Amino acid sequence: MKKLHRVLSVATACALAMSMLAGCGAAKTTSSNTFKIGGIGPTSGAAAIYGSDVRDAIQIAVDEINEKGGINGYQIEYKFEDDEHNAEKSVNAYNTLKDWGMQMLVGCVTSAPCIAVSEKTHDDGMFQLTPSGTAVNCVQYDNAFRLCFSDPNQGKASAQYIAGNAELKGSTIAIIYDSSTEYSTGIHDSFVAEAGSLGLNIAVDSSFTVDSATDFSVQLQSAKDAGADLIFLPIYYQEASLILTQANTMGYDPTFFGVDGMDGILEVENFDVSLAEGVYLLTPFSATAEDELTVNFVNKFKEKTGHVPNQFGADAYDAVYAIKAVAELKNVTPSMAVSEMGATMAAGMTEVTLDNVLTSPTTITWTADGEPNKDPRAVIIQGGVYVLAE
Amino acid sequence: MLKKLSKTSRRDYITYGIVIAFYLIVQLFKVTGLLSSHMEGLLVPLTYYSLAAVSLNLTVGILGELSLGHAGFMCIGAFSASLFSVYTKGLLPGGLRFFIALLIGTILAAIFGFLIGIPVLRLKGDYLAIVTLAFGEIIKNILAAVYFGYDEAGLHISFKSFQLQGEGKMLINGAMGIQGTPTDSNFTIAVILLLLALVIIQHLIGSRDGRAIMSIRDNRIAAESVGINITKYKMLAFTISAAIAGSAGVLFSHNTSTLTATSTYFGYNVSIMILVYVVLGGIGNIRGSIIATTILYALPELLRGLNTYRMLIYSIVLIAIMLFNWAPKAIEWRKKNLSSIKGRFAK
Amino acid sequence: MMNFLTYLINGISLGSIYAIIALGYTMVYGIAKMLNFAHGDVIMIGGYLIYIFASSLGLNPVLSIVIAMAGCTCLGIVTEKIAYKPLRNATSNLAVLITAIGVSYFLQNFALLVFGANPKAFTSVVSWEGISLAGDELKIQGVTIVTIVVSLIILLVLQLFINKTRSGQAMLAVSEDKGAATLMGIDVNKTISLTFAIGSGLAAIAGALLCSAYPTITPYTGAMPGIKAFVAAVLGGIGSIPGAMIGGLLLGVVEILSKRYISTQLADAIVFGILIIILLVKPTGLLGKNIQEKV
Amino acid sequence: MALLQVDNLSISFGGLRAVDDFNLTIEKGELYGLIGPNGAGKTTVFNLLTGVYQPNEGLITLDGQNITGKSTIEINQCGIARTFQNIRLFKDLSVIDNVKVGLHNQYHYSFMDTMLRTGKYRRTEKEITEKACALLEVFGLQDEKDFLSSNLPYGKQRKLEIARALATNPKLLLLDEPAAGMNPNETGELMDTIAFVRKNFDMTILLIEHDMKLVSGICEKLTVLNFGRVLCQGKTSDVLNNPEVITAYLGE
Repeated sequence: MKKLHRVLSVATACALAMSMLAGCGAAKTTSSNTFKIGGIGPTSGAAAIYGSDVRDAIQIAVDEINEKGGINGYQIEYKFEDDEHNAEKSVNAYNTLKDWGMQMLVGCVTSAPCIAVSEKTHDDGMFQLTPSGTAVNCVQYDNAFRLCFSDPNQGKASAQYIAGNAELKGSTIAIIYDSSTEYSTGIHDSFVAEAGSLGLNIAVDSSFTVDSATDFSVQLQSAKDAGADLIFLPIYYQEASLILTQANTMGYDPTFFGVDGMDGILEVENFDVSLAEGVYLLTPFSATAEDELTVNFVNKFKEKTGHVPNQFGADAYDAVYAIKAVAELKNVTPSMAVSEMGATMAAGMTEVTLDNVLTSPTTITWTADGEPNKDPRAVIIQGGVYVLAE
Repeated sequence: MLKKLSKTSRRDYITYGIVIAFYLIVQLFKVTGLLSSHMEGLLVPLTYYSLAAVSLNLTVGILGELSLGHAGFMCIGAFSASLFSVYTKGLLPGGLRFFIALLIGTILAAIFGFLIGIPVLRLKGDYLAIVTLAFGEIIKNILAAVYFGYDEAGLHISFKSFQLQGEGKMLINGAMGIQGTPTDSNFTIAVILLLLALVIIQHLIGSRDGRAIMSIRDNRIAAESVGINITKYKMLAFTISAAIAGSAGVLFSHNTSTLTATSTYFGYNVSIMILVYVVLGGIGNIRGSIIATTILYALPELLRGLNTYRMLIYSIVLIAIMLFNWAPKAIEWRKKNLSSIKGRFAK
Repeated sequence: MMNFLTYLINGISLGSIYAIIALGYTMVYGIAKMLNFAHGDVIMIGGYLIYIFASSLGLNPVLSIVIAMAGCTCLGIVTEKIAYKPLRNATSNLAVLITAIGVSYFLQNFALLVFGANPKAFTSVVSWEGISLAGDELKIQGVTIVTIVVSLIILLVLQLFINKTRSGQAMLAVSEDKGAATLMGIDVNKTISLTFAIGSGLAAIAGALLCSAYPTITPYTGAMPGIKAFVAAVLGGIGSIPGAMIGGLLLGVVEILSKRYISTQLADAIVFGILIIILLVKPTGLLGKNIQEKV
Repeated sequence: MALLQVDNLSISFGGLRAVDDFNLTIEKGELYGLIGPNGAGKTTVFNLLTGVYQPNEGLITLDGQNITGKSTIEINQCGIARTFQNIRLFKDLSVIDNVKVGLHNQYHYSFMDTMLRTGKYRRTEKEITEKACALLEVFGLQDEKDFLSSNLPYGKQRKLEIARALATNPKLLLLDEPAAGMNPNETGELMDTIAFVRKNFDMTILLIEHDMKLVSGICEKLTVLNFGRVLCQGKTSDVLNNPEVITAYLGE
């Protein structure tokens, strides 16, 4: 009996192993009539919100382009894979997409997976455009570009903005950052360095980790004790919304200054937006902007998902259009080999000027090292909407 | 020929056989181009989690103590080996570099296993489990907070970020961990390591040391009464287990270029995930650990098509398998029905 | 000094939440001898239930908590019946640990599907602003006071329940010796169900307090507090109700103070370090019974 | 010189003197019985002799060597092996492996020999297996050697425990109620086995037993324990006819 059971289990295991090896191997078909664009990001796990927004925004852009005749007359096929914000799973997702026949990658959404996957796209010569991988190393190879600001850029720009703003420059500054993410640490480090050379007064520099991202009483209390009247928050809006709420309950009312991760705070379900009154943020995207492009995108996004997009979605939307622009500029066709397409696209990225975009007031161009040139905008939240700050 | 071997050696050889057969089948698929990139990418993770599961099974199944901190040993192996590889990148040839990195990671994990074992193994049952969990979390927490680099002034280590002076390199950059580990792991090396670990564990089980370890598991008081040195053998098993987990960590860190000490990779939930593999494969059944790891690691990947439902389905499958395998009533049912099938075959 | 007091009170408040969660762990462990890894996720479900009723439907907060308690109680009983009870006499007690992990995965991913990954801001169930002492130097928030008071009440009620009622005595008997309890005519299954019911009901209260003190809720809200509370229960001596209380308070205070005075990044390492030291000195926790094996 | 000399042994648990001023002398080759009503402290004496408990007072000398205060492991290596009242086998190990664990300290090879399965490993393992088989044969367990020990019937489990204890090559064997739970047939068989072991292994045996038939049948000397104190000591026939002993056993 025991033996039989064992034989059975081994047999099942073998069958499973065989089927998984064989089953997926056959799927490798490349059609030369359509572009195959893949996306990777977390759609489950704690970071799922970023990935889901990117997934849906790409879909919107792809649908729009297909409706208007595609890229160079070719339709786009699009597939998105979950990576749970885990570098290892991200590589698995990349391989899955490769089996599907992916030719260009919009991803990954988060930095650590993005770096891991960039090693693979580099090996394959595949064109990679990350909408939101902010860490420096995300675009260390020639084939990889990003649409968002890099972390050091944001930190530096924030410090410069504060130093140049008449109301803010004399402030006593406290920083609360997430030491367990590269995003936050990267901005924090460059902010501190730049602030030092600009002579800003940083009184308290405190951090939290992803495992302790709910209780900010200690950080806020020490900021308050140090008399800080400006709190720099290089973090995402989820934690920021908590910090604003907790500061309010303890009766502490400094000026808050955020970066692009702060965008989305007004849409946190059930969040009391009056708490965000007077918050500064440097962001490339504002969902409340009234230009036609933004309104169109936000409406479509809302219709699809039921909520307002944040900058991740906007970045992803622009990324698809950047691919379209470059592919048209360089006459890229789906029949090209992946690495050939990658090299052509990479060359085109440094030549293209993308205008009419969601995430920059003017245009976006790229340097050869993969960084975008665009201007951050500073906005203040007033009456529940973003108002351009001076 | 197998008939001549004793029952235990036969069992051992079947286990090696399964691993080697799997390896050969994979190679065959690879050569004929049938192996998808997705599956190829899963091979190394599969192997290092198998390694981790086998190592945990040594602690849980053979020594009989519940450890929830094995990811911590993986973390130590991963970080120490990566540190070495990044430091010597360009100085040493790839093969030699990886070999030394592997030794460093394994030995350092063994040392930590030994040091942690001294206090931990005095505790019993669930208390031991929670303390191993605590050690695992501490290791992860400290490695996520530490900055380590060198420059012209020498080596620097700190819990605060700092600027390097002149020529130098940041090796561990706080939460950002270690960047740019050469991807030296590959399936062949991973399988060789797995076979090596199997040889070590199965040879151990078939020896007087192994019997002593299992006697402690079955009845500590009786083991003492026949003169078994409890502390020595507990430490031996725990240290070997930590070393193997460390080597799994080395494979891990040399499979992807970024290494961060976050919960995703080294938290208690990873230790628990490995424990799930061990329990589903059968406590004390080394071969079962490998098979269960293969199936369970691949399952969420195979369910990719189902997208949002896949983790939900995974959890339901997990509960169902546990109930089917372990519930006394299910076992009874299985006995009844499977034996009738067997009876039919016999006729 | 006032600063220190503020941190101390915050620590006690956090510790009280850990304590309430730890009570659930400890009771279930004492009686079913299982580590219920899904307990933290029951808290999360409780939080979402309150969110739906109080924040979305605008029901009275107290009524919402009562509904959430009922919901969590049902959830606790149902999971026990489906996932844990069949494994009660399994040959290894690891089996039920793994199904508990399965249940934890299930609840998290279920919440992810239903509520989405986006965090929701939680409206505190305590609208009282709190009190100011020492001429505004020392402010204590309402939710802090309520948390501490509620946890004390729960502790007292539980102690009374266990020592003064038949069901409570039955629980004690089952936790001492399941076999003997059966012989004495105690319905073990019913007692275990009752324990799960109480533990899960407490989880709903913990969810309300946790989400009010740190006003956000995601599918993963329960995971970390769950594990910390588990540590607290072990620290106090698992199976001991006053032990869970002391363990929770100690953990909360140590966490907040080490965050303030040592390092925010290493606070968790310090908390776990203290657990290790205490267990090395007292291998069964602060109030745990030291059971010597009979030879 | 006596093989085992126990002087003034005492231990208390929380104020209760479980064993009080216990004295015992066993000569080499004797088969000695320790009897007494339930709760008299017999097993506690065994636990003191084997180092499970440390005595508050007293001196234990084995073969001229002071073993007071030594650990269980050391005492086993000095030459005392025991069985348990509630059988303690290695339940997930095979019958033969249970005996092999008993042989642990008789045969040695290094960790490297284990890992490389050297010639020394193979030779030594062969010797171990042969020795274990020989021991199993004495107890008639050779046919069940590959069974899981927990699958053995009760009587054979008792025998296996004795075989395992003997495997450690002791000078003195302590048997804690070896006949407990056995039917008269099995008890008879056990008596033969004990006699056989004593003769062929030249063994000194101290046993705790309730079965008076067994005690009077094989023991040469007896010590009667009551409330932790020695009630009576001497030749079996003398002790069993002692009125105090009869009172203690039968009550007033």
